[in-house]
Amino acid sequence: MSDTPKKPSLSMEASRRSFLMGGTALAATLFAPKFLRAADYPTAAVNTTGLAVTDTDVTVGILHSVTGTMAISETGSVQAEKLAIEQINAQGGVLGRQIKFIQEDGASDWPTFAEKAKKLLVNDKVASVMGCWTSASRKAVLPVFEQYNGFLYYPTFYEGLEESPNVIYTGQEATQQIIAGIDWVTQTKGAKSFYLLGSDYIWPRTSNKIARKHIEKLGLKVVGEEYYPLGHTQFNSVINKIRLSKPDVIYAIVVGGSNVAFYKQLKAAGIDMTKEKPLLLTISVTEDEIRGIGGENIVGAYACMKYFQSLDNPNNVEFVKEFKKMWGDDMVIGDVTQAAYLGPWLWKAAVEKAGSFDVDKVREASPGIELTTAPEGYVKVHENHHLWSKTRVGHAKADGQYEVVFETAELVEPDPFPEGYQ
Amino acid sequence: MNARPDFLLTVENLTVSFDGFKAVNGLSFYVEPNECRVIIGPNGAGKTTVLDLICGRTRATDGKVEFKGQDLLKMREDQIVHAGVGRKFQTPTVYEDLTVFENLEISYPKGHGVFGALMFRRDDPVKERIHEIASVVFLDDLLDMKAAFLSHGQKQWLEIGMLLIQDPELLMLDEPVAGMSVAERKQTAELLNRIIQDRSVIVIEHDMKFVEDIATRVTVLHQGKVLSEGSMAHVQADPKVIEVYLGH
Amino acid sequence: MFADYTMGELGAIFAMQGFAGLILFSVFVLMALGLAIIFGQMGVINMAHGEFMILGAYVTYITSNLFADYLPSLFSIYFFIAMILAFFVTAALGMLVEWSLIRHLYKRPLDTLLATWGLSLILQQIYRSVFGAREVGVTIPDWMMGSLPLTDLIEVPINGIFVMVLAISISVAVYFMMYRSSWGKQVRAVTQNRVMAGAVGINTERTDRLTFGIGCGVAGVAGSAFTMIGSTGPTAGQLYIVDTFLVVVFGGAASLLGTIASAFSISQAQSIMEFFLSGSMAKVLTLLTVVGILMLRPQGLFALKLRK
Amino acid sequence: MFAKDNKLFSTGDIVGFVVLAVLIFIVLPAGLDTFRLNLFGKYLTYAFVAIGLVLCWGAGGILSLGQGVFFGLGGYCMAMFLKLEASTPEATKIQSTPGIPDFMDWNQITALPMWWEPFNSLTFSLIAVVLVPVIFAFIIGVAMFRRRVGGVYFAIITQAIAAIMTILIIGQQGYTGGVNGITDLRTLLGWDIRTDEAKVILYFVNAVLLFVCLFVAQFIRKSKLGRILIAMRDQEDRVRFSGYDVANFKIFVFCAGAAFAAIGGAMFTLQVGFMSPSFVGIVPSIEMVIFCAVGGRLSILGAVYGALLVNLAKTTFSEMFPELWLLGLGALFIAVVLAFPNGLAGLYKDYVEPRLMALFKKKADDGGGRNFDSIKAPAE
Repeated sequence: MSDTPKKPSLSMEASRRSFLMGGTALAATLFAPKFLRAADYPTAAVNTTGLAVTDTDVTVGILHSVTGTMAISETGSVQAEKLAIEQINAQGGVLGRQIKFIQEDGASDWPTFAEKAKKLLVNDKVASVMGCWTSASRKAVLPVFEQYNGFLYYPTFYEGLEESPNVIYTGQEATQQIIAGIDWVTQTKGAKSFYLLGSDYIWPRTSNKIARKHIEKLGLKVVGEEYYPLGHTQFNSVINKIRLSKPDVIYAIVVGGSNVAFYKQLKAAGIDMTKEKPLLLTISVTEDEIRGIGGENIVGAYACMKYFQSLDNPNNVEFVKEFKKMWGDDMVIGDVTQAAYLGPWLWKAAVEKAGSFDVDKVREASPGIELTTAPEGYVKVHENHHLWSKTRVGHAKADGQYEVVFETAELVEPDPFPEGYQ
Repeated sequence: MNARPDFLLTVENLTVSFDGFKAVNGLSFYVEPNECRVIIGPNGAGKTTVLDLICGRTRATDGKVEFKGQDLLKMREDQIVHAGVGRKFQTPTVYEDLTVFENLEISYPKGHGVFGALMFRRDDPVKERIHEIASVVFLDDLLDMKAAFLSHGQKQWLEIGMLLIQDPELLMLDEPVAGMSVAERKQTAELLNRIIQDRSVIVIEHDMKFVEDIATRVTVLHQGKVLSEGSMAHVQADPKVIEVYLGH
Repeated sequence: MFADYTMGELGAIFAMQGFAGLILFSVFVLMALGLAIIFGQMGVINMAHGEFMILGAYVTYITSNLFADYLPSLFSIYFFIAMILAFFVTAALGMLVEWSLIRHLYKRPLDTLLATWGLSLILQQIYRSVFGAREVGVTIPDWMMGSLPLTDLIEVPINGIFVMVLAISISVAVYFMMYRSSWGKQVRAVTQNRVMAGAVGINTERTDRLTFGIGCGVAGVAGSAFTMIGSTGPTAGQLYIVDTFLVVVFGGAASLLGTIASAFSISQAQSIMEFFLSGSMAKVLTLLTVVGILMLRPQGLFALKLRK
Repeated sequence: MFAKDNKLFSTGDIVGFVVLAVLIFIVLPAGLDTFRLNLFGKYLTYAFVAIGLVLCWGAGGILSLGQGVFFGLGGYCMAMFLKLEASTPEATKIQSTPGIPDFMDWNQITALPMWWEPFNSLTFSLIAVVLVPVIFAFIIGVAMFRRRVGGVYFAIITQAIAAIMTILIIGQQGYTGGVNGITDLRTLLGWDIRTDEAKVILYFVNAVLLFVCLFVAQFIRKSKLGRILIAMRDQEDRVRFSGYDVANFKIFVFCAGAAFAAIGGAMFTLQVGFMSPSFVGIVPSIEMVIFCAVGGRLSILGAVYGALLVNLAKTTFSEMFPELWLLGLGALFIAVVLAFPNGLAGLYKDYVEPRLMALFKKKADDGGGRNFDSIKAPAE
């Protein structure tokens, strides 16, 4: 697939800066790929717990919804994970073994996720699983992973409040996504009042709670907070309420089909987001969602993510090129898709650091794993199994892409149980 | 007029309107114990509606229906049945998926509450009674047949049997011989003559021969009102009746 | 809540909120009209109603792409053509469904519910296979996506006006078809007494098929219009089904006027409650009220009292 | 012959019950590993709902599209007990308020709500599993059946109730766990329900309860009440004029259906380890009707097979052909409605049973005159 295979390095603390600053050279050309040979790692030694590892290959699971309402969102993750696996295989695999994957369909149904997770762990003995998207599906599989000691790479930005020894969270927990964005909008745009809006479930509610605490800490005002059932399509009333309360910022965490309705109606109601009065800041609209909403309907909005497709660095240019080569030119890549892409790479790095596929050893090796080749730039696994990542603000353009207008200077520390925000 | 206590059924000023159309309009009549009252009248006169009002199938807009001192208008259908009023519909209405035996058993006046029905035992008195009624309505040999397979006339009989097993004091029959063969009609007339002993009966019927046979008194309805009332001879002689009904 | 505002501002907000209620009303009317014909007149519980709407939306999507590629000069008016196409495509599918499925089930209304639910699953999967699992973005001509400033404060969304006009015109059209045309008389004759209608020489099969087709066609037009305000995806149709049925049932199934009255009362209730309560609670309360009233008055708002 | 007693089990019934018992108690446990057995245990919890639907819909003509509500209420009552047991102060010491369920803590609830308190008691919870849904069904039933709401209207209103329930549970996440549901359930009175051994035991508990419900359902069907239900479905007015308060019978059977569904829900929670609003809403409720329709809406045994088969097919085919699966499921609905309105049970009665009977009869004649019940014609 890729003739310039990327490779995660096990210790490149020193080179990381120069790499990030330098920017022009392709990451892969900086480091010659180091092929590991399976013969150096006898199966009996690297697999002491009976996982599906042979002398030539190792099996992992991919567990997302291909059918049902969540298929819309999860498709990108599946594509990214398959791309990562193919690239890893092209450059020699993990500990010299090619990765095979077994894909299961969670069918947007939480018990099915639990069922399939159990099948992957118990019947297929997969070495790790890339999967889940919604919190509900993750909550459903979590006891299974803990009981059978599986290892899950979970890609979605989510509400936090969780830290499982059996999960690596490659997306941001809520504070990583929220606090920097609110700071930015208050500092650069002078925002003083916020209207919080969300779909009615745990992630928007928890995120808005953190947002509200942070806004109040800054001495600013929340002038309204509102939730609509998932799938709600009529937003004219809330748009009027927003007019009435005249916030500087509409902080929107609407998801799914509601998203499309919300932005179309917002535009039709004459709220022109390009005028930034009020300004719209969202943490739930990635490039994927814009395809359904239509770029012309959301132009001018700001989104706070860790990754945008337009991110200008060599890793990302390469990643976007490879992704489109594999899945088609009309593909767009959102934040979660990129986070899903990190999963197989982080796992490979952890396995090779541990020199073993055993879950306990991979877990032990995981904190401190770094990836310089990540499309989003440099990331590092924290002790709490989340990633150190930068937070960025994108400005939506009519072509459905974001222009990156801000990024935090340093990596933001993940804090799934934020003190003072609960 | 006040209700005299010796009337079994008192109907006074009974009115029902369907979206303004008064199907029954200020109707009054009285039924004595052991009387056989026949209601006749042209189509649309409100005959069936009157029965519907008495047995609670349709709610009256205004008026009074009293049975043995009880106000039927305030009672549910099943309470009216328990008070002693039985009703046969114009088209035979039986449970086609059940056997003749089961049809009669359901009408047997015991175990009519939910738990009564759950604990109902098919004991000897029940079986005997069902046999007895079945032989009255000529269905003794067909007890195990599904009602769906009965002939039209047999279904009529079965429905009458289902009423008889409840032993009502007032029996209301809506065109009991309609659609029957001549032989069946004759048998039914005998049956009715037998069962109208010891109870009051209100019959709606078109067959004048049949009416003459059984009627104690006849009430003629026209446009929801009583046109004439009295013995068969009396109403037949009434010029108003001749004009609207018999004259046609 | 209102202390900090001038009377002018408050007036403007209430005017706009009233307008929001009217838009919601129009949306409900559009959703429900097709079903009022199919369920109200024919007694068929069409659980695939939402999928027919989404078919209309997909037709609009295809049309918009065709115009963008081949007739960019006419792009600003493609929407009208798309709606007409949506009507005919969904009506054709409706007639096909009636012929293959529904006509066998007229005597078993509850079974139409199951069969059409199966149909809705099939349609969803077909949409997914053809158009992909993701929502598609339907590009709306610019002139339809703006707002009309009435005063300095009051702005009225143009797509809202469009939906209202459409709702009114389709209601009027359906009213004339059902109550003023000989076809409408035939439809009502067939629904009231199938055997008798057949006996007096009405082609009941043709009438049924046409009625079902038109009901579906109206759903398709509604779906086409909803691309302006909602999302178009394989499963988006399911979002509408509960609301739609409640509107029709609440109105009194057989009454067109009832459907419109019920759409009006439900939309106003919801829009007012949404303004004073949070969105989720407003929805729950609206549904509860409707269910509560239906329990008290099961025949719906407008139902004839019939002589049994 | 007509004087025959109304036996609880005909010969055919006995054969059917025995075959099902052999399948559930012997064949499945012997032939499947724990993982698959647990899956079947899950499928069987849906069979409870389907049995209830046979009574309500098949016999009584009351189609409820809200059975998921009762399944969910039963499941939630069980889940609340298990969650409280899992939320010991030690297990939840990282929370700002230890000792309350984690999702409450995330929602700034600082003390256990009053109405959660009684769920500390297993006895109370077990009673609540059945009683809460039954009371809820009773209220709906009284409101609807007293007002003579029936048929299509009842179906649509119950569907709306399912929608309301889902929005409420999701919206009140501080008290209900929201869209994630109540998850991470661990032990029942200290007994770990997640181990393989526990799964096997729970499977058998579930199977026994299923048979208890089957017996109760059979008893109801064979009682006069069962015949009144059928009578009511076909000629509601006649039943009224035979002196029955029809509404009471409908309320009863609706409550019975709710109770069955609730037991299924509680067993689901125990076997799957969590409960969430996705089993309460419209889609699962309609699917439950489908289990019943596929099995045969008139047959309680058919309902069990229907639940097993549809779910098995769902798991297997959705693994192999995720694209085709929905098409297949949709086609199955349509086929069942159009071609086999009596479902599997109907097919059995029309094709299999006559042949079996012929076979038996032959033998019986050879052996000298055992008699079997005549074969009933299908209802439709």
